[in-house]
Amino acid sequence: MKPLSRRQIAWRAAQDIADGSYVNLGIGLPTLVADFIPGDREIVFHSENGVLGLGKAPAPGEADPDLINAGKGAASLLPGGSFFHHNDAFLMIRGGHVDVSLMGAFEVSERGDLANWTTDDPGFPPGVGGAMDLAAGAREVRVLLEHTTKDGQPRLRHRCHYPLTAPHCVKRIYTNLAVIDVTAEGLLVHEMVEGLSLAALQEATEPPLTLANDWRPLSASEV
Amino acid sequence: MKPLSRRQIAWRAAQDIADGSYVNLGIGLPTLVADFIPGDREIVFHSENGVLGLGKAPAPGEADPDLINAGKGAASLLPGGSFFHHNDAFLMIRGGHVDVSLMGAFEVSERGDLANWTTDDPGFPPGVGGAMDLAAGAREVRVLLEHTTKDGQPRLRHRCHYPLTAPHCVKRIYTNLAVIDVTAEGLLVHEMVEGLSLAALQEATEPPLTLANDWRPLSASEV
Amino acid sequence: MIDKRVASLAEAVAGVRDGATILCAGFGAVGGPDELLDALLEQGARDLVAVANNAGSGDRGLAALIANGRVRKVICSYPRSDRPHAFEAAYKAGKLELELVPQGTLSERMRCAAAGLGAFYSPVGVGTRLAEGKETREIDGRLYVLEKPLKGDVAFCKALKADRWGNLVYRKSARNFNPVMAMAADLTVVQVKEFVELGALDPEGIHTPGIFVDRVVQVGAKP
Amino acid sequence: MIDKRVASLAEAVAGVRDGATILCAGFGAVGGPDELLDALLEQGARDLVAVANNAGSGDRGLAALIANGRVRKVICSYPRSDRPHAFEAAYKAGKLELELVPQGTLSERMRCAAAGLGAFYSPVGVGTRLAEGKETREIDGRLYVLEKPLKGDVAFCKALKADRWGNLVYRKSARNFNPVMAMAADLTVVQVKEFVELGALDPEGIHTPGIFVDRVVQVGAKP
Repeated sequence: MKPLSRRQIAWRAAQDIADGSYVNLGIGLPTLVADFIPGDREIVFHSENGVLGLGKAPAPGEADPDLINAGKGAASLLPGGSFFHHNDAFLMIRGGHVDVSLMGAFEVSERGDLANWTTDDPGFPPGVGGAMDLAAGAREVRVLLEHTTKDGQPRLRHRCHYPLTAPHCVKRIYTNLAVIDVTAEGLLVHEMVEGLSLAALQEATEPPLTLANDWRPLSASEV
Repeated sequence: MKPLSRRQIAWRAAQDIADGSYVNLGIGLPTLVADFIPGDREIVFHSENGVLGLGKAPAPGEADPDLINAGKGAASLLPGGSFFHHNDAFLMIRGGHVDVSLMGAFEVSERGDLANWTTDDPGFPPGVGGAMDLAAGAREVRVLLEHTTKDGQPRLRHRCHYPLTAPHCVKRIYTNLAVIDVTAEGLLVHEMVEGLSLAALQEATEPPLTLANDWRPLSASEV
Repeated sequence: MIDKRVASLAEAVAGVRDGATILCAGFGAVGGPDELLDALLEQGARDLVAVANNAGSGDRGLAALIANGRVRKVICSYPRSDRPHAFEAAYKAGKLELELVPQGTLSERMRCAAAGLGAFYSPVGVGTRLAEGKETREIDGRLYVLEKPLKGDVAFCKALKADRWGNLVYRKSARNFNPVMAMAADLTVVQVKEFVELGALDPEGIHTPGIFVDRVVQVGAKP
Repeated sequence: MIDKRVASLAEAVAGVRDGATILCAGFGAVGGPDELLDALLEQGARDLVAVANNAGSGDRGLAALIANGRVRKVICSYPRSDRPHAFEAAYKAGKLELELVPQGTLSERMRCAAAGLGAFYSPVGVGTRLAEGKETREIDGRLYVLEKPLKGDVAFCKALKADRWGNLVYRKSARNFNPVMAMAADLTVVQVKEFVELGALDPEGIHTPGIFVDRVVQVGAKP
């Protein structure tokens, strides 16, 4: 049994992005997704600081200080891209114009509650950024996360223990072990890494899992 | 006693527009005000269809079909003017960014209620346009109207008989007989046409008038 | 690949259902999608609710839809603009329902829908007939009326130029309601004078980013 | 004549009072009015409430105001961005109040103030800690939280170019919060890289019309 690497989780999520989608990538792991979009698909990446049509990170020395992404990294613009102000950027998010929001997560509950903005560390003043807007507003929220914490505790929980970003918003979950949908009947496993049993996956997951009839092995490119 | 002509009412209202003001001119009589702004003042005219910096009407044959004012007449744009969409146009109005709204009126009440959008003619489906937005939103509302109706009834009333555009919004009233402010103490006459007594003006006005200590004759250019 | 260009007006208006709420951009005769609305007449949809600033002008576009009995209700600020005979005839015959909305409120209600908000409190209309039956509320000493979002099933817009991503630019005051309507419908269809290559529009000056646009069709170009 | 240009940073920040709410544009290190905020430190205003996306970065601008004890409270979405040591020190010392607002809600609350609206219902934050104590309401089957307008006494912005009317254009993603903040304050002060002649900016491409702007000052130009 070989769990996916972080880059492979991103690769797997990228395969599900439909041609022509408008997509917002969260900071961290989701940002990697841009690198793995199949070449025959045209995706428009949205950034909450007022950009549609983000391209690849510029080569060193070619960065424009006025062109950054939401993670504050240097960015580029594709032909067809546009700039607008923060209010329009969030109108696009809240109004459901952004098709997919890919976000990281600390925890996801069995009903799709998302916790990804604060761990309540007392020494760490919290920030929320655009997480709540994206979670509540995007047409579809998909999260990428390690299946368990560093000390082996499940991140898919009956109820989130960390403060919520938004209730009942996550549709699909990509982990290093599985691809799981949040459905009205609970968590439905579509893909598991080869060699992993449902029982073993359940062991690493708090709420009950159901295996989809058409489940298949989770395989990812060597990226 | 010589009442002002309609053009003279507009002239008089124009004299009160401070240099540098952002001004919206209503359809009809207020539109004439643009012609009488003293030459040493720079005024930015706002139009609710998304224009700041309206200039003079274009010469015949030079009209651009894509450039009209709120009255749907051909317009021009001054250097420094800008185009924007309807939503921003009304944000400017409702948010108090437009300094002065000059409007026509059927009636004004003693507390500054404005009625200028419908006379409830049963054969005449009503329209409201931007009148309510301007009346409720502009920083200062000033109205231009004939002091009485064609059959001599006062247009300045205890209460408006026609449906209201907005309550308690009119600050200053220009008529063919007087310049009157709406104050917490009622209607205060600042100017009357020469030869008119306060008693005679009161005769043509329903609510009680007070004469300002520094009142002066209302004189208008021959325009 | 993203290509929102369609080859014909018939294709542009395909799929509009009976009973649909259609947002019709334009202000007076400027910036309105007459050719699209003429094509909608051909297409045959009926029982429509039309949202527009004016209730049609002359004998084409929205006026033709009304004259042909396709429109059940008009939501507008000023029904009788230029040559409103189609509206007047249908209205007087009791065949057309009219919902009158202040112009800025009309625009803001569509933005509210576009922005994914549930409702807003506006000072416009308070104390008038147009606020009757609506919730009012005092906030920080001022009265406001609760206004609900107004969303279209389809928006019909007109722009100067578009690229294959659906990015739009307008010309002068023909912009008017187009950007807000383009954002506020499930399906946004735009007639343009000219198609340009992707990347030809200045990303700093795109008035409507393509994320809001579904179909663009060229009208009136030289063959 | 309208001339919003001022000759010095000191003149640009003159009159800001103790206790003022200041809107500070920018996102991370991009598009922020550092020179104006440095001048405000010189000017001496204290007990400030600062509204910004991030609570200062490095040792200048908002960070310097915080480090010097001039800021009583920060309203922001993500306090700890790049080099947040000034914020962290003041926050941990209990000298700085923090109001955390989702990024899109922050922007929308300022637009609400700019647009003269009383409040709005947003789906963002519902069911989370950041909605605690706020009114919630179900509208058409979805829960919303009531959000109030957020208005500045002063907005500090940064643009690329301005003319003497205060019309502004920004560059790339440096636009971000600038347009919404410029609209949402009683006094809007903008630092620009370049002054241009009236009429030099394309009226189709002005990002912030001068109606929202009170003072513009040139910063960092060659002498």
